[in-house]
Amino acid sequence: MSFKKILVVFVCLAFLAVAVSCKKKSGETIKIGAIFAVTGPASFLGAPEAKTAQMIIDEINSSGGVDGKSLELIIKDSTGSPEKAISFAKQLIEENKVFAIIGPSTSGETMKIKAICEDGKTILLSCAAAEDIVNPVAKYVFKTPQKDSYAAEKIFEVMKKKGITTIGVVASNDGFGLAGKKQLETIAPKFGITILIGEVYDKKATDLTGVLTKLKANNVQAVVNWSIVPAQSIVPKNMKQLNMNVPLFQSHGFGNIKYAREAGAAGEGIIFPCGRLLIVDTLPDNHPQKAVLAKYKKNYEGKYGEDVSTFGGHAYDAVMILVEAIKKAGADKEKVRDAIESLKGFAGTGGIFNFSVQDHNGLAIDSFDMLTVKGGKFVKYEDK
Amino acid sequence: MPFEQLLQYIFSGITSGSIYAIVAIGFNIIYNTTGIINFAQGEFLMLGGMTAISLHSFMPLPLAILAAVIITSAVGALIDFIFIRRLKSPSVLNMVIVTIGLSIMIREIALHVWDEKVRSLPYFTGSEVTSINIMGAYISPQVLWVLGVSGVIVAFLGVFFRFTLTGRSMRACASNITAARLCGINTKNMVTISFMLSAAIGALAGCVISPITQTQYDCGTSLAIKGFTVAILGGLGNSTGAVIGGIIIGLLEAMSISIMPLAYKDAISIAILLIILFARPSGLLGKREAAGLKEF
Amino acid sequence: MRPSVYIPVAVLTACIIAFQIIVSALNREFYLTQLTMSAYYSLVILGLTVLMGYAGQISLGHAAFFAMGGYTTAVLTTYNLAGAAGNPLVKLVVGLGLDTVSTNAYGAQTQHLSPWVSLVVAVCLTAAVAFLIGIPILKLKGHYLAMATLGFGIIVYRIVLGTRMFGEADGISDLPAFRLAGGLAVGGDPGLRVQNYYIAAFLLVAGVILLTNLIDSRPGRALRSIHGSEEAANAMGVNTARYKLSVFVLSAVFACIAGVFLTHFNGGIGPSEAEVMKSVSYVAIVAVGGMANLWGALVMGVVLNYLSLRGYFGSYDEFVFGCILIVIMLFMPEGLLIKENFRILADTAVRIVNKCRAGKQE
Amino acid sequence: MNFLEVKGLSRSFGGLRAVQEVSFSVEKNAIKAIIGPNGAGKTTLFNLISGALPPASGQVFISGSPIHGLPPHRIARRGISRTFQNIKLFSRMSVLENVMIGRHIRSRAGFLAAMLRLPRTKAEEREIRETSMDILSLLGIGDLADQEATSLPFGKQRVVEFARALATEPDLILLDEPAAGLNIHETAHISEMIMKIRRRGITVLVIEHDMSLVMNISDEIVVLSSGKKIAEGAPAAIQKNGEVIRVYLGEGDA
Repeated sequence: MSFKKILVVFVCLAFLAVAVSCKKKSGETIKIGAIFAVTGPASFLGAPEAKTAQMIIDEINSSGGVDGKSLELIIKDSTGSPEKAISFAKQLIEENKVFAIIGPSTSGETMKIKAICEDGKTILLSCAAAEDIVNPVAKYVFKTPQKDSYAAEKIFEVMKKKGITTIGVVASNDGFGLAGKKQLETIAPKFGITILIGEVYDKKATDLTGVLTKLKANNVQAVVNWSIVPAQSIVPKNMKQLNMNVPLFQSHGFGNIKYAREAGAAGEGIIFPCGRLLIVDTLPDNHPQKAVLAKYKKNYEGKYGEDVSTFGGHAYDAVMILVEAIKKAGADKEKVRDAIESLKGFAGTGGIFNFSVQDHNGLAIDSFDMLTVKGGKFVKYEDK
Repeated sequence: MPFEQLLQYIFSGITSGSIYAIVAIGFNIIYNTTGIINFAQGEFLMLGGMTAISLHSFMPLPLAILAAVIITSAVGALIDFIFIRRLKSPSVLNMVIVTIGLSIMIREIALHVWDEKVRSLPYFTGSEVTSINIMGAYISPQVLWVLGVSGVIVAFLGVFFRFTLTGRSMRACASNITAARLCGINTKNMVTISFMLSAAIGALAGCVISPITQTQYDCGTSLAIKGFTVAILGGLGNSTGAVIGGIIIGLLEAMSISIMPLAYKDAISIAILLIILFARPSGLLGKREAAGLKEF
Repeated sequence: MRPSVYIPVAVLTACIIAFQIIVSALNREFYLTQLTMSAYYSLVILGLTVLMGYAGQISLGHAAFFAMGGYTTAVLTTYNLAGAAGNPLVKLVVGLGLDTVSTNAYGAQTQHLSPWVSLVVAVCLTAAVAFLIGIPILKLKGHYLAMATLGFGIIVYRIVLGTRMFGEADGISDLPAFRLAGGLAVGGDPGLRVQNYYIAAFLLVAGVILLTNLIDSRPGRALRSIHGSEEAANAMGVNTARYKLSVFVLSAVFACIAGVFLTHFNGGIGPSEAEVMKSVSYVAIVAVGGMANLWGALVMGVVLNYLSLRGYFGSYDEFVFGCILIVIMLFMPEGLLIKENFRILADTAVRIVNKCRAGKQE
Repeated sequence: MNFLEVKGLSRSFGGLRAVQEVSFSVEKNAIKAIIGPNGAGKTTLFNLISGALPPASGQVFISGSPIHGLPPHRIARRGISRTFQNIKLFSRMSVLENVMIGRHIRSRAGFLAAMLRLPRTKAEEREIRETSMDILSLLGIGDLADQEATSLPFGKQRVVEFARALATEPDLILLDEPAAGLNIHETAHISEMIMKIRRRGITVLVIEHDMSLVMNISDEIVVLSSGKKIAEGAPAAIQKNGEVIRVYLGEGDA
């Protein structure tokens, strides 16, 4: 019988300890929740996003917070798994009673907590790109990354000018890759371009010579690779090694100089749509985004000693939009939501945000520029 | 299908096949002396690649690779010393669980030591764009390095196991550990050496493939699963079988791309694994009875 | 019901109710959310404990069965029947009144298959797959069995990740609530939190009672004899192949039921539910609970899942499970919550008390 | 009428022909011993009869109906039970639970019935428990019921294996070297138990090296040497059989 009594004590103790352990926070602070995939398969998205968010919040707090109120950032690492994102979202909304949530990093996680944030009447500023985050429009749900369809259109515009009509598309089998491939397939006919071969590879793929040989055999005039994973530097290398000298287009997922450096000489001439963050120093001074981009790049690279990336930029925009709205409407959730929805001409790293009741993304096609790699650097792509 | 394209697929198949074969050989070395399937074998490749990349920033490439191999093999010895040796007459369940726990721990430590970024060693000869034309098929010189190093490793192991004393005593442990003990072989050291050897060849393989496949903290797991499939196809414990099995699975995967969508490539090697396990667990060259009896 | 069952059950029920009352009093009802999720995950672990701990058959692919349950109900209940009125099957379903109407998060009315039907379909599908895949797999032993179940898990993960019907990488979202009888409903909306907590607790307690009865009965003994010595069990007339298959299917059905209910509670499911690492964490929890120890596995399942879901491990989540695997297997192969450890605990407690008493007397 | 008939059983492992064309029969309720030097194929013959090893050729009949080729659990249901040369008790289970497994083929509760603990399951459980306890007390080890079977001393483990085999209420019991590793008293205890079994109408087929035990309990003896049957008959005849002596004691100098 003694064993049973001890089991009882043990079980009750465990539960009570958990109940009591919740630290009660008070004082005049605005709590902001953040769900990023800091580790796990999507860590190259979540890690820069978390670092950026923490950096900005510290900066704001050190300069007196927002009209006197300090911001408290609660970052949860969802490791990119939806069930954790759900658990954390509920925790942030019901328990920490956060003012708003930044993130998550992946579309899969965002879709899972979209309804939760809507019910909980908590503002969600997602850093994931999928269109169906803001379509159908949910009152409290916004997203900062540009639309995939704009990126596809920009690519097709350049192809049309270069007279390319038959292309091959390869994409990674994660949310980003598949969403991009879908957009390419729907928009291609509008530009009179046919996709001869569309293939999906595993996000951990390390050797793509096989599928590129298949593309080469069908003598495609150009290759489009849509992914954020390391494959972005493997595809160009494999293409050069297979002696495929057709242009390679990549998605706005290529927006990190590290991938260009990894691709090395094979990266020369890759064309891809991207925000202006990576070519900030070549922007004319009067460009509305110049100040924001320069400041973010300088602070981020100064603090963390690693290259800035557009993924981090999405988190930067999310936090700054929220802060901007709080400055305008004070610390009231409903008013801040309306303020975001009516925010116009806000210069973020992703582009100029013009939100509206129907458009919870606020970015137009002009938020993208076509960039290319020359001498290992990102430069603006000029149509020859 | 034109010859060049076929040759291209064959090269791609042989390259990935030889990588899987080396991982499988790593499995066999440890399996032979300890009966343990080391699920953390993939992590040795990752550790080798990562260490070499870090060292390469302040020492020349060949030295960095050599140092990485030595360090990883020391890690192998450490693993045996701290963990495997403490296992008191482990059941299969314990062995499987401990090695899985090891692979997770090594992966997570690597994540917090090197962070999640992707890295790679520079190409041994030429650069990312150099490619050699062999009868119409274009391949990167690094592919020849991979094939060469794999060949060297297999040859070295052949010599080591046949002509050196330690090699023979390791084979003695493989066939009958109690008899080996009776002949005065210190089986405990043999187990440590087998871990060191398996870690060393894993690290070397990790370095030579790094330019092609790039190295990330979690690139070990998928390699381990492919390596295990090859080890079983070739016959658990039989290294020549592993090389043949590796080439077969590499070619099958490469050829499958030409006829099926790419998405099914990985499903093929898993399907092969299941078919072998159901039809002939002893694999191609494995001894039928040995596989059956070794149900420990 | 024998005392050795209803005492722990009574204790567990008391804890469940007590915890809910305390938490509601301190208005921290949000803890119940993570506890409900942990209870469903513990259901999977209970099934796995019988398969691995008692019958001695390792499975590194049980997350696949959980995902099968979750995805079946997700696909069936998010299929809008109104849109496909012409389809004969839909006519049959509507004709038999197997459909229900619920309002989704955006206030729109959706007509969909009743979750009860998708539960039955999920269980039958999972049982059939477990049966078919079990026949060849369970002929294998040791490493081969571990690898075969791992391979099976990866194939399910690839299918779930690769097919458009399962929403590919984003999985399926916006599931309707699972309306049980009498106004009870399994769903994500905060108002239903206490209800959901008790539904999950009920399933868990029912599961543990059924399995405890099984263990201490003729088939239960036959399973344990297979773990002891398969050859001897066979010689004594136990059809070991059929018993291993039955316990494999039983544990798969437990995982499937947990999958169905948790997917409705979460309102969605993603491919990460079928990942290898998920199956490995189930095995870790079974190991730490004490291989052949249902109650240990239950307590550890709830506690570890709760801590992991609340993010206490932060970005060291996988690292913690990795350490658990190693530490338990090296130092306590019999697991944490077993009688010896309690006896040690009790002895040390008694010794300390005596020391204090001795101290006071001087 | 012959209860057990073995006709032309043979089996080989690779080159080694372990059992070659062995035929013999055993009357109902008789005690028949199989003897022969090490490696004569005695245990292989046992495994062929009990279904543990499928025979390469030859047949086995139990009161006329064939059982060769059936899996062990089906042969057990036909009333044949056995013990093992290297004891195979169920680890992590008590002595009583080990014997209760013997009752497995004499009871019916399935997974569902067990999980729901239906009244008839509870009744059957009680019956299994009682019969097993009776068998334990019959063999004098009732007091060890709750101890872990595999932690008992060697001799006691043999008796538990005996009890487990008995629990299946067999018509024929195959004993594989029951007296191996036992001292004089334990061997006497074993032979007494074999007599008790015979009195319960059970036919016994036993492999044994202990000649004194074999000679005083067996009605007939079969002698195997390198896979072939070289002699069969009453103990007295076997003792004088020249072939048997040659095989056992080797060629005399004369």
